[in-house]
Amino acid sequence: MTDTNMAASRPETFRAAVWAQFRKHKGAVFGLIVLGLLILFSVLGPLIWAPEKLTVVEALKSKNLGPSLTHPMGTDQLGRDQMQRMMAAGKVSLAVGFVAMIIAIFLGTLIGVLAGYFRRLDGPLMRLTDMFLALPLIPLLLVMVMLFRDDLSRTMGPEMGAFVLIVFAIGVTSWMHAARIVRGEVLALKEREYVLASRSIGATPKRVILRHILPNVVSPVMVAATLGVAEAIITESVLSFLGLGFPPDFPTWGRLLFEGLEYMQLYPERVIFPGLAISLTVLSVNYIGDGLRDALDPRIRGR
Amino acid sequence: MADQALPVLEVRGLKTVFRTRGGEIHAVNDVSFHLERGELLGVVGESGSGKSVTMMSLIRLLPSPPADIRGGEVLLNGKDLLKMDAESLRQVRGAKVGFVFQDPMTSLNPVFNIGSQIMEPLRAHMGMTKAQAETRAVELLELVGIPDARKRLKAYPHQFSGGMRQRVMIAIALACDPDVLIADEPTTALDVTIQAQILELVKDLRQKLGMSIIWITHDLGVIAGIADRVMVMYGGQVVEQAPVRELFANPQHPYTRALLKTIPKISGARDARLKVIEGQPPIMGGVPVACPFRERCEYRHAPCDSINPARRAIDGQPVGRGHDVACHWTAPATQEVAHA
Amino acid sequence: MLEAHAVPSTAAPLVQVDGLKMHFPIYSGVLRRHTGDVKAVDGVSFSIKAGETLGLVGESGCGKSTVGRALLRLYEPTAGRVIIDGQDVASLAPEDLRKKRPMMQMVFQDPQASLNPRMTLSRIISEPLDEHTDWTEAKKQDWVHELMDSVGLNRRFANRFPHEFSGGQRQRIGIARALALNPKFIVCDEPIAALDVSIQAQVVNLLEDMQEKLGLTYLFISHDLSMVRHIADRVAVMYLGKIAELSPRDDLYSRPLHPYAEALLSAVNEPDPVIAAKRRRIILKGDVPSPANPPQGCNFCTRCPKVMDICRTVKPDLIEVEANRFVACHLYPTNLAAGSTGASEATERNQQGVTR
Amino acid sequence: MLTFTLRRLLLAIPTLLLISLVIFLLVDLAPGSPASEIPLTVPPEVRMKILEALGVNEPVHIRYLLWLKQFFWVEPLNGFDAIFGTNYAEGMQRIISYQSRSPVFPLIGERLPQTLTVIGTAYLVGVLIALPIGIYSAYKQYSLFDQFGTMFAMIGFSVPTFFTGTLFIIIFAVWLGWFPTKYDTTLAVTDWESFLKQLRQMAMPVMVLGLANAAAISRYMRSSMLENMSQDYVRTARAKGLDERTVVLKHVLRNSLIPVVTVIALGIPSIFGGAIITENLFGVNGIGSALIQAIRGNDLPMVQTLAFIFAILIVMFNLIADLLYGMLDPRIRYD
Amino acid sequence: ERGADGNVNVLYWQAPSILNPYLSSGTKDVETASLILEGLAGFDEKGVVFPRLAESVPTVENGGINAELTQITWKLKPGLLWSDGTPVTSADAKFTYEYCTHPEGGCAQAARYEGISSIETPDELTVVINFSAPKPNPYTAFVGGTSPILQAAQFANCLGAAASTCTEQNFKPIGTGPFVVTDFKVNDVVTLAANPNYRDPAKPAFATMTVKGGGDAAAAARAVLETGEFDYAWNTQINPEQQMQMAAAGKGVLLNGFGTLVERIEMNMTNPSPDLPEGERSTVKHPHPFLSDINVRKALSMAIDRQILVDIGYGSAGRATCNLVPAPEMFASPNTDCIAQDMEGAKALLESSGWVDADGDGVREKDGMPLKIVYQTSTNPVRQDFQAVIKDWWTELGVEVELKNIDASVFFGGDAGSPDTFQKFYADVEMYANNFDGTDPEPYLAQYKCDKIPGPDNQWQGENINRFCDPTYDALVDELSKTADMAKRGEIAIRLNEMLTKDSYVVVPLVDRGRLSAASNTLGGAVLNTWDTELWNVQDWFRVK
Ligand SMILES: Nc1ncnc2c1ncn2[C@@H]1O[C@H](COP(=O)(O)OP(=O)(O)OP(=O)(O)O)[C@@H](O)[C@H]1O
Ligand SMILES: Nc1ncnc2c1ncn2[C@@H]1O[C@H](COP(=O)(O)OP(=O)(O)OP(=O)(O)O)[C@@H](O)[C@H]1O
Ligand SMILES: [Mg+2]
Ligand SMILES: [Mg+2]
Repeated sequence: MTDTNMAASRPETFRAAVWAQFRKHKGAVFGLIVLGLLILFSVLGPLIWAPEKLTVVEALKSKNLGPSLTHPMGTDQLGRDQMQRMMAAGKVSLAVGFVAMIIAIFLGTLIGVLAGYFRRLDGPLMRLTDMFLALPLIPLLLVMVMLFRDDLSRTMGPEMGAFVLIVFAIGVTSWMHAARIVRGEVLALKEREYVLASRSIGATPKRVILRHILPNVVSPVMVAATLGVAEAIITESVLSFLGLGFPPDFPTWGRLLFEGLEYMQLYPERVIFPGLAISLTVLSVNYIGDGLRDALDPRIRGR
Repeated sequence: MADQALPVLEVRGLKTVFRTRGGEIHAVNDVSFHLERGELLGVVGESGSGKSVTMMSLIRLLPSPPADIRGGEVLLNGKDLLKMDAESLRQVRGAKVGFVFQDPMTSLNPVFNIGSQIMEPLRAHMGMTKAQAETRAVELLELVGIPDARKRLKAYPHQFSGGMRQRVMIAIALACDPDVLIADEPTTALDVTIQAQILELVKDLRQKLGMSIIWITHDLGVIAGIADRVMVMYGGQVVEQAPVRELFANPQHPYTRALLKTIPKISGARDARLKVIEGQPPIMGGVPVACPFRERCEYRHAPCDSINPARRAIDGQPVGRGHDVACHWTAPATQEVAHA
Repeated sequence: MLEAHAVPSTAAPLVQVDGLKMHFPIYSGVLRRHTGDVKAVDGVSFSIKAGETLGLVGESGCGKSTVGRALLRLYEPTAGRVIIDGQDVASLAPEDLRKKRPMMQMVFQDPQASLNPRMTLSRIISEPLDEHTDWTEAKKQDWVHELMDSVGLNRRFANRFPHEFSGGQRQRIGIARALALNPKFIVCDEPIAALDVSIQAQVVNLLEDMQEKLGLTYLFISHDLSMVRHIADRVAVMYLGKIAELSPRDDLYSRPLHPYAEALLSAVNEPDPVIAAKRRRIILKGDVPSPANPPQGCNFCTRCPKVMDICRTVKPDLIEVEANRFVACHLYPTNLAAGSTGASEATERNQQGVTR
Repeated sequence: MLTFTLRRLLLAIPTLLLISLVIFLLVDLAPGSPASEIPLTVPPEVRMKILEALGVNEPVHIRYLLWLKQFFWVEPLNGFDAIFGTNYAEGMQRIISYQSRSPVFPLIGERLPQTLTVIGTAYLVGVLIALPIGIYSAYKQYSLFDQFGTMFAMIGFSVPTFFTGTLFIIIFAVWLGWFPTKYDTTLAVTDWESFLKQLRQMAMPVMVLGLANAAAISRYMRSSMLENMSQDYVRTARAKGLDERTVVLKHVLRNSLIPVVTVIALGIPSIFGGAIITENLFGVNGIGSALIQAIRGNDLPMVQTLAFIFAILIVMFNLIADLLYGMLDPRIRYD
Repeated sequence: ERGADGNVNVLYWQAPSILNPYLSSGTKDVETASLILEGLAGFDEKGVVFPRLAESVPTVENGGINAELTQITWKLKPGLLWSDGTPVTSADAKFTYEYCTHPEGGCAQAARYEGISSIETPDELTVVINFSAPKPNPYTAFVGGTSPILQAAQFANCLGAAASTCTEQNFKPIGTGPFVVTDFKVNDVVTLAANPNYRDPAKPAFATMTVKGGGDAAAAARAVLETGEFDYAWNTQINPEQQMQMAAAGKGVLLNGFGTLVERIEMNMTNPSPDLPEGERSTVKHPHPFLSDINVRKALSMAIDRQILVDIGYGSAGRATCNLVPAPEMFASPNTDCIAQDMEGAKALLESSGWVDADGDGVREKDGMPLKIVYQTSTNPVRQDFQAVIKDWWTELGVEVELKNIDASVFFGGDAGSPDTFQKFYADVEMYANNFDGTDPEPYLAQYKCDKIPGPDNQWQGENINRFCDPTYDALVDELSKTADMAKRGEIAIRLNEMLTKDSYVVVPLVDRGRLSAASNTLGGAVLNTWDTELWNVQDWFRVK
């Protein structure tokens, strides 16, 4: 059974193939570019854009300015350059969004897979999920902050400590949705013949899960992840609002948006820029997720 | 009703193309055939040869995009279905042409009960009241041999076995007394004993209702049992067409011949080894310029690579009416395929 | 190199199944009490000699796949013994079972569903190697290539994904995977059911070639009776979790004894209009009863055209009614079978000589 | 079905007990005490007295057991008394809010109506907007409408309600003057005029929450529709000669709604839970704002009770969603 | 004429949760309760005591207070009726005293009754209060919104532990004030109607009143100034820009008045280092490594420009101050030497006292101890702006600052288990605002006595937040408590104030914060009062036609 008209064995690697398919997805490319720009803006921006440090008095003279050449996004009520704040905020917000999402997805996938694959664990783990869903979020966060803030800020410094704490707090309180989805998916996957085939070979559950189950739950997980980034960025803003977030001189997009609210009528740009940044992030992550999902699926990739 | 002498259905030069990301797929190429009144036309061919697409093109059931019917005529009682507007076409579907699909497990809507699904076409086409439709639905279920029909109206598809579901599908297709019943591999998914039940049922129904039927399958055994005439498809084209006995007795196309040989027999001598058709089905990436079977053909010769053979009659009757074949090679007159 | 197993000529059977039962529990009630069982397999016994192919036929849902899977202990059997090559697989400890796995493998029904769509061909075929060997990557690749050669897959396909292959090719991948560890015994669970007619022959031929080359033993599950006739040496006909008839192939096809086997064979479509027109089918009425609630007497009594009163109350045993032919039916009185053991052994040996 | 329900209810009891313990401890452990409401002008001795009178200083296990008894015995008994005019519960100590020194349950009861009308309507509106968007987006996949739908949903996800709420207030209340910014919980709908007034005061909170809800549900609806659109039975329906509307709005929709309905059911507890930010912003003063006020004021009994009621609702609606799935999908049977 | 002006809509964005001020001391609760319940006397907008239920205000001059300052005699106006029509008697006052001093009651206003040895009621209209020691300021019990008179008949069964069971009473007290409660939804809305038995038949002008809660200060201001839905909004503390923008809408005005509320930075005199074992952090055992140096504290104060703080945070509702006690005038120090920022002076001061930046990292140090400060406060936009600005100044000064903000419910919660309360003070400096009740600063200043230092032994409940301890200060406080002469009292208080501020810089006052409330243009008669409740003269409110 030879096959003459098929192309020679593919030279491209897996990564190249995924990338090639990803590139075909217009939305995903758009998302990647936008997200890339946002990351550049936050990470490299401060290197390029560093308005000189003014004294308080000088700064206050130029407070609440609208966008101009010297201050492309205007200044805030203390005369701080908004663009500089947006950059600093972006670094934190993006990091929080992604790291918290990764924690949530990791936990959710882990618990979902364990519950779906091992019958015995299903009941207890699902009850645990119910419990987390039912827990009141704010007291939970308060407790976590109380228990860990000091230790963390001592070992990692106040900013890193707050970051770890917040990211962890958000991650730990938002994995439930992913867990449910993954569990449902795993229950179905478990009955697939290729899983049976793997078991007939004598594969251990660990291998079966790693090889056959996990790669096939990628697509629902991707959807959950997309939403997770958005949720994490917004939860962070609520946390800052409650005083549980970062130190006050540590701007995040959520915080800027919230602070800008007071000035919305007078200086709409104060809310437009952070709002736009959050929305763009979410939108681009969503499209990237779509593209990645397609690209990771060999059936679609092959087309 | 149209003239009794005319075929119920006449298809001329049908062409269907799928537009996909990877390019166009010419799934049906210049297919012509007809269906006489009261006749059962069997359609065989390997998977992907375009059987389903052809039949679904007839009543434009294919999703568009990606499907695009590029040309041809489909005359049902003389009226061209391809030129009809959506509303008139809707009135043909289910009323004049009944369709039975391959997989009885998924072709019924799982959330509506059997009764309402049978009654739907009755109410849509015949304007029946609920009560009338119900009476008729019971009749239909009884007709297809489902006992205790009135009670079963309330049942859901999942409460039926595969065979029963397929009967329900047939009942739906028969609901409005269509002129043509198209059955796309209706027994493939079923067990042998259930398959036997369905085949028996169809024979029965033909006697009772005198229906014209197109029966798609890739099981030559089924064809041998019920068809009047057989059309063999390959690579989106009709490669051979003949009355059933003629085809089995005197297959002309190399593909038909190979196909007949691959099948092990239930009786008679047991072959030491099964014949196989080597090679892959063609990729239908463009308008065919050569014989689609050439890669796998044991009789391949020069013209096969450059000319797509046209159908030619081999028994003197016009193409389509008697036995015709689309091949450059002429089979020797002696019967080569032996049967016990 | 793929090695041929020495086929012992005088043989204790390679596979010996005794009273295998596989019941899936049904739980119900507020406290999820165990209230019943789906008796998917309800007391099945047979044996397969080394190098032999046993065909297992029957309607969908009669328990064929369950037998196959329980044999390889993919299910935990409810009762019975499954002795494969001297060890009772049904009661092996997990680690021993793992060690045992290389010698018994399975080919699955749906070549699409049994291949992980996200793994390349070479990863799929080398999966058993990852599990059971500590070979280097290069050695594994060599072996994979060799396997691909022997099942007729071009080596260049190694990095492709399952969806890029035709059904027949996919099934070859499945077979290559099953062969990777040099098994002795392969359960083929309807390996051709999902394939196109023109491809079925390729796969069956391949299976036959492999058997010849490697001395494999097959349990060939199928509902395609003509294919089973082609490949099997002996055939077991199952109905609702039990074996209705177990006979040598030719005997069964020329003269089925059990009424169900008879009906089954009559339902097969002969691809010949002349014969088809003449033949009379036995059309069975009604549907298969639920295995959760089988009829009281003979499982087949609800549909049997030759049903007698006794069938509705007494379950018939599977007994040898003729030399080498086992039937579970009240039509065949038990005494006929008495003392026929010696004769059966003789024919059996004889038969082996004929087929192989 | 009945046994399934009973079984699940039985199972729910230990789960809920565990949840109650965790909630109780969590709330209790959280920093802050009711004293934060007391101004700094009040001297410490007085503070201590006040706290003592609230019973804050009892050991935690005693308070937990007492609270359990109150929740499961005293309060239901009180409810019984209220309905039948008996007085079995007389003299038993009810769960008392630290802030208002009055039983917690009547307070919650007082807040339910506005939460249910406003948040409930918002949920309903959200669903009613989401379904057509989801259906049409799926029907015309990749069309301009679909792209806009995606955009709308993403923005709905990414913009917090504190932002949309304030924006709406500025636009609709300050600039246009159409709607009041504060919800009047004392308004009784008696005639047409008061009904209109009620509509006007509900408009903004309902819009804010409705949009947020619509975003998520429209996504679910779309993907569910897409999945079903390519099913075989849809082709069957077309082959029967049904018109496009019937095919999509009857056959496809009915199937697609099954998972969406359960998602919607799972979201219902959030109606009872209220919406903290929106309620606060518009002065709806329902359960959500009760919760945040109680958290701010460290009113432990109130927080514990609300959180636990919420947990009960979540567990209940999980069950209801499962049952609903079974009722909508004839293939699923519980026995 | 009573009831002629229809309904008045008031917004208390922090909603009232109970209408009995003895069970909750929250401002929102006390103020709304003052619509219904009244005391014998109140404070007017200048802080002067004026009679309410009493016929006149007793003084030493008119003989109402005895010369030893141990007894005060109040006379009720004759013919006073409760809103239910029963007469008001001196027994009600005595009952109220018993109610609040019941040992199990947990009365929130117990401080108002401190020092009272007994109350006598020689006749129906006379209330005689005896003090156990001379009481220079006897206007505590029954004066102002925080200690009104309850109706004995209504609360008879609510003494002690039973207080919490009296929901009906606590929600709908019977009073003598201009309004009576018709409906009370906890933390949401109070609806009231004019008291038919109010002593002035012409008042109140409004027939009904609604007090709505919920939202935040900005939303409240908006509802009065921009949309005009409400007539009066309490405590509309918004940023100066917003003040201007909203006032420009023209539907109402912002009212402001200054009281004793001072936003200040407290310096921790003890070491809050987390390296110390728990139980020793921020205790007197370990003096602060650098804040115990007065030069550091002084330099930190000098580096702050208080006027800028006012401008960014409060606008017209604030003024720069150097005093802990900014009012009443008699008690306020004239000291203003901190108002002008002196960055150079501050730097020089540090240089000269040995705090120099030797290693060039921008942070000054001495003996290897760098000036690194943790600066905490509660979460609130203005405070965060202050933190940011002050951090800038201090950084310029060569001090490294780490900011920390804590949810108010935790910060002010006093939970001994939490590390984040302002009493625990696990930070170097912290910022908050505080004031005193009424017009007399004595108890307020007494908070800084040595024995009031919070620590593990008193469950961190002391009031001497910065752990200041000076025997001369303690002695002076004791003297104040014995001095009756008003001029003398003023002198001592000013002295005490200065000891804490300009002499030692343990307290660094920043802004004298006014009250800011909003009143609609159509509401007449609203006068902001910072000494009593804001609704003190609600009986005089009317609709401007
Ligand atoms: N939606 C589609 N998009 C692209 N190509 C399609 C689509 N549907 C069918 N095709 C192609 O059209 C060709 C004919 O398919 P068709 O379904 O008619 O085959 P068939 O003869 O019915 O096969 P089977 O026996 O498997 O049903 C195939 O090559 C298939 O790949
Ligand atoms: N895991 C399971 N739990 C419960 N019942 C099962 C399970 N697996 C199979 N069954 C039931 O056992 C019976 C036998 O199933 P099995 O799959 O063995 O049939 P089969 O003969 O292989 O059918 P097919 O030809 O369709 O593959 C069926 O009624 C099936 O519903
Ligand atoms: Mg087809
Ligand atoms: Mg099977």
